[in-house]
Amino acid sequence: MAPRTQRRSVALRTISTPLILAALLVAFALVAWASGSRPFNQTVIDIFLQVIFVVGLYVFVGNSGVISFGHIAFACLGGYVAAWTTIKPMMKGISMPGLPDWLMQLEIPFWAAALAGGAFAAFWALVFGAVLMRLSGIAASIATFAMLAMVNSIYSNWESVTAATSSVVGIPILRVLWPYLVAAILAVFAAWAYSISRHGLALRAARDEPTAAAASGIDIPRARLIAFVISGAIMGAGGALYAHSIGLVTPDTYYLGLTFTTLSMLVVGGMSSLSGAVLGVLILSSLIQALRWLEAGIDIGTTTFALPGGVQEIALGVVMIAILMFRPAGIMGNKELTWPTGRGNDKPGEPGETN
Amino acid sequence: MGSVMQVVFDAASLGSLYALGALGIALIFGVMRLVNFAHGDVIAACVFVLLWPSVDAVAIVFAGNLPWFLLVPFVLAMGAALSVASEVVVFRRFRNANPATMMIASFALGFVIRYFLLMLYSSRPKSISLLPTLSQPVEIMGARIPLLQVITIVVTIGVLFGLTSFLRRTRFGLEMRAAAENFTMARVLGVRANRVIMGAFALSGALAAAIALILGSQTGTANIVMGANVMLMAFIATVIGGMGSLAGAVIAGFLLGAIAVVMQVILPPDARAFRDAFVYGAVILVLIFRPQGLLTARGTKERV
Amino acid sequence: MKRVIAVLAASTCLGSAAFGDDDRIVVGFATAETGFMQAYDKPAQDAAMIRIAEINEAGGLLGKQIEVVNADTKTDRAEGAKAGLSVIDAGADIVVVSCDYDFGAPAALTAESSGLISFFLCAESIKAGIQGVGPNSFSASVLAPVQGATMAQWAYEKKEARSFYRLLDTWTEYNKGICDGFDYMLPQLADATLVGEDTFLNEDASIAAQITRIKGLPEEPDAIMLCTMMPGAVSAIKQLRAAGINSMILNGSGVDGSYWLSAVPDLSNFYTPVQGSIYGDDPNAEVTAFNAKFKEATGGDPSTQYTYPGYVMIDVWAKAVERAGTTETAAVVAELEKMNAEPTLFGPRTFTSELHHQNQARYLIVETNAGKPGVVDEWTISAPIPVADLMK
Amino acid sequence: MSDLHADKVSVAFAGLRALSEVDLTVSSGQIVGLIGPNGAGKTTLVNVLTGFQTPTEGAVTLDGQRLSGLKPNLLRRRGIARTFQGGRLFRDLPVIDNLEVTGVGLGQSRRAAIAEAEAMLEWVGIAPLASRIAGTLPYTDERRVAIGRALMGRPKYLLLDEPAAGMSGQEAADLSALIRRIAGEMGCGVLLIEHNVGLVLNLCDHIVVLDSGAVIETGPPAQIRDSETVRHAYMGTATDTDLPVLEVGA
Repeated sequence: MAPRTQRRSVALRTISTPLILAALLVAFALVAWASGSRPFNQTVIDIFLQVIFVVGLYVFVGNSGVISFGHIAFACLGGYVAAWTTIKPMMKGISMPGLPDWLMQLEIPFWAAALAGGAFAAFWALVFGAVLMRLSGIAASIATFAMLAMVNSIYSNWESVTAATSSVVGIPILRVLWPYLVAAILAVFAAWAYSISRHGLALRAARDEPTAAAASGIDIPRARLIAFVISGAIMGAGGALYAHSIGLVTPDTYYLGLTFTTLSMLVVGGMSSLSGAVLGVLILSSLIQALRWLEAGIDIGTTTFALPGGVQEIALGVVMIAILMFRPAGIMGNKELTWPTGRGNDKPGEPGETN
Repeated sequence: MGSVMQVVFDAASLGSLYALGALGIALIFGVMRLVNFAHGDVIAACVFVLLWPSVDAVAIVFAGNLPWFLLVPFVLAMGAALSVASEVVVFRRFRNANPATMMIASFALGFVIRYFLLMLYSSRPKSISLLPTLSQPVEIMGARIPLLQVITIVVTIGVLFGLTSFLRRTRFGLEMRAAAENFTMARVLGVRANRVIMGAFALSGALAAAIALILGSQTGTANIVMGANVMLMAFIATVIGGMGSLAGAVIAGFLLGAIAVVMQVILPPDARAFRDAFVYGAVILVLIFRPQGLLTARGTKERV
Repeated sequence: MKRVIAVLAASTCLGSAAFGDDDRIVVGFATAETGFMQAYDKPAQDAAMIRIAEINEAGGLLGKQIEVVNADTKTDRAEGAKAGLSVIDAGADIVVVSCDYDFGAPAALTAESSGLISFFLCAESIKAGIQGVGPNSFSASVLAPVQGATMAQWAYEKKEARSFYRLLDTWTEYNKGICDGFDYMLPQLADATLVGEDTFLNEDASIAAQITRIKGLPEEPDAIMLCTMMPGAVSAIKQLRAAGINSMILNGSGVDGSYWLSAVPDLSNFYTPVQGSIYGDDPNAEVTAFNAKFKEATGGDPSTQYTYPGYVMIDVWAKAVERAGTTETAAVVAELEKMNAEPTLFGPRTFTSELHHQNQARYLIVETNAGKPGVVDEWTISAPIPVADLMK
Repeated sequence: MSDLHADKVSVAFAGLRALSEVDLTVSSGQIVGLIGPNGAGKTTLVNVLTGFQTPTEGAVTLDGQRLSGLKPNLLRRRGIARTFQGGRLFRDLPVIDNLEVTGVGLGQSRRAAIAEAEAMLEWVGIAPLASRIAGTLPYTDERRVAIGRALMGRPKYLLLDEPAAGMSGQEAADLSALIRRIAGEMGCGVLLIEHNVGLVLNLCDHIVVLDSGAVIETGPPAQIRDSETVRHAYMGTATDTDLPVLEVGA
């Protein structure tokens, strides 16, 4: 019995997963840096933003098992916080005259806007979550979608504060790769830390066996709410950074398109695995990029080979279906990436360990 | 009196559209536990079969020129065929997958259909003149309403009655109802799973085609994203109706249509733009108070 | 941190390499080659290519041939930013961006931050210019409010319309712009009244409730100001007529074209402002000649008036470059801002240091009668819409 | 003396009465048996006592305090634990984590929960299984894990839903010993639902017999053993009852 009491702490046993994932992200960043191409750099920035979104989504969806169609609403909230807090006061006065005075005068750096975006989104996640987390299954999914649609409808029409459907420009553009890399790595570590926390463990137990979890003293709505707020914060920060990556926000950017992209990446990667969330982004994004290059045309010898327009999307859809056919639980299933020699094959469903 | 009747007709015709959509979603959900996101794209595809593939701004009419008694069955058959094909090619391989996986697979399939249409027809919305005689106003009980609205309502009621008696009276319908309630049990009892599922897909596809015909003649437009909105509303109706309950889906569809129309009527001008926020707020309220849906399908509540 | 600086330095070097290249003049198109914006971008871009070909045939610009580089925005904002960077890295001297403000802005912002001129192919929001993207950004089209104001004043003066109904599709900024112009003009028309207003959404499957409200009026309004765009416009028009409402319908330029008229057979009493006529009846014969040239180059007639701004854009930019004697941004912008009623094939164009857009323009009025569109009149609003009113 | 009490509890499902005016009391350190034929309403009563089912009429009280209406997780925090017929272990998690989940569910940190879980596995006698994935365990071990999980945080009451189903005589005897220790060493009040009537008669201080949702007999084992009512209503024939009694008694 002696070895039992000397188990390494959960954090030590599972730390390899976020480290490997961070290393992967760093590798992507170095490739982009080495290439020196600005469009490619921007592509990798996009990938990092997707990583933030999908990891944020994973925190809730992966641990609770409840599919959320609503998380992009938090990205929207965060994106507009970036607009409210970083655009020059004069420009804000023109595009969003209804802002309160203190906000109108505010001009903060991008990282502070990301934090504020995360906090604002977390606050609304708490408000919405307090109502929605009592629901389960598909009713919960639809309720989260209704939340997204509500946020979208409000932001698309609240002329004086969000400039309605019009693009709000003037957000300082940040075209350097590293802040996005840092943010993506932070998101990965935040998700990992949540997963191994007691709240994460309780929520995963409730996901697999809700009845027994309730009989174990777990307050399921509360456990879900905690995950909802944390993932809302990550999405909010990601939404703010997204605004800085292209320099503008519109409600439309944060709606169905992004919702389905992020959900697809999560499910294809493996819904209940942090590694799956990150790999889903990296693999699908790389695939999309490769198809785009093909579509733009590449020279093979003297002939140019190019795919006709639309083929890229069709191919993407077909590949997604094929992956799900052969791996219905996603590329990673519920496994995590770990050191190949690592012990600890005793805890699946928890980052850092394999079955 | 006339204006009240008018609102009732407006609500009923929009509700009909959502109810038909919800029925198409609920049928497949019943037998497969699949939320079919490709449904909206099947609707769009059904409109485009009327046109000859071309990327020009002007639509080249193809089947759209047929007389109505050929055109309607043709479109219904195309919808059913496309839907069944999606079952055979894709969904059959997902019978044992979890709902999230199926949902994303259906979304990916919808994506493929949409971009296939884009390749053939371009993304530019095209105008079509579908059943133009329906665009005439008629007078009913003091309300002057477009003939199409009346036909939409009548068709929906007809479809509901037809489907009900089909499910009640025929052996096939019985099998389908049994499967919707408890698929594993139904299989044990000898229900032919493939046949039932294909039947559900065929019916669902035909319903999508019916929506396509209504939408097409109402809006005069063929647009590759035209099914998305109805699909979303139908999906919501299916859930608040009680997943798996066909009657619930229909009732909820009508309810959603009514909420949307009534909001448009009663909200002050400044708030009207926020109509959808109110509609979705109402959806959340319904879910909070009836998380199992308006009509709970038997066997969906988990037992301890 | 050092690495961050290194990257910054590296990207700046790249940028200046592009600026320093003086042997050629490059027009960069960061426009949609796929996705739904393609339908709007391609015709305007084709028209721009025609003007570029004309200039090159006539000996080029500043004695150099104009080269073209393309990057696809895929009708996606994030891709738009990338496309902007791509054409800038390929040495573009001017970045031409998508027709729509929302979809063109990301690429225009990259141009702005690289100190380059950006030109929207046909955006009609004031933000597609100084007030939004920045001091080096222009649009080749006319502001949407001018369209709404033009139609209101013309209908009042020429058609004796007195009672107006305002039906707004809140989907886009463009739609709201049309109604803003209408709102600006209406109070200036003595004894004209707004008898009601309503909103809808472009994607609404049915606008029956909105129609019921119109029918609830004691009298059918003389004119309905319909602020919407494709594809919802067809649906709204069809449903209005199907409900038996026969008021004249006033629109923005977004509904120009005959390609959709089959959906509303025998449409009448329907009016649209256009910069030039695609129907072969433009009062300016050169427009008809351009239409022929367009057909020769692309194999089809222009399908809407949004083809024309692309031609105007290259035209005015090339003139400014010629006058400045350089493609250097500040000099070209200065020359553009000197243009006052500069004649172009599609009406005079004015740019000032306050506004890189047209707040007054000559419009042809196209009436559709029994399903046949044709030019019936031309109208220029009596005074430019003040910038302050445009910024509301 | 503290007790868990069902006070005239009735439950109706869509007009059907699953329980009618059932009275039942479990006190600290006491082992109460709940027996009755299939469909008698035993599990429904456990569900009522643990918050999974709200009684249509009547109430559940703990030391005189009314509990009905509270959610299961709150009742668990008040010290009322249960096991399930189907086991309902967290199948993908290792055994130790199954226990740990209850620890964190009760508000412990993971570190504290792991420490208690390890001690608890030792106490229940299944420490070597700690790293096994719960879903791969044999039947008997599953029951012990479930009991261990329910004992985390030292509940005041433990409701066991058919813990001995499918066990051999020896296994059932080991289980009996464990249940005695739970009542004796932990001072936990135990409510035992069991089909193995012999085990119940042998182990319990007090027995309640349910039939068709109503209490038909209650009293010490000797009284139940001799009750004609029970014999008649519950077993149908006398011979069936004797078998298990003899088996365990031997």
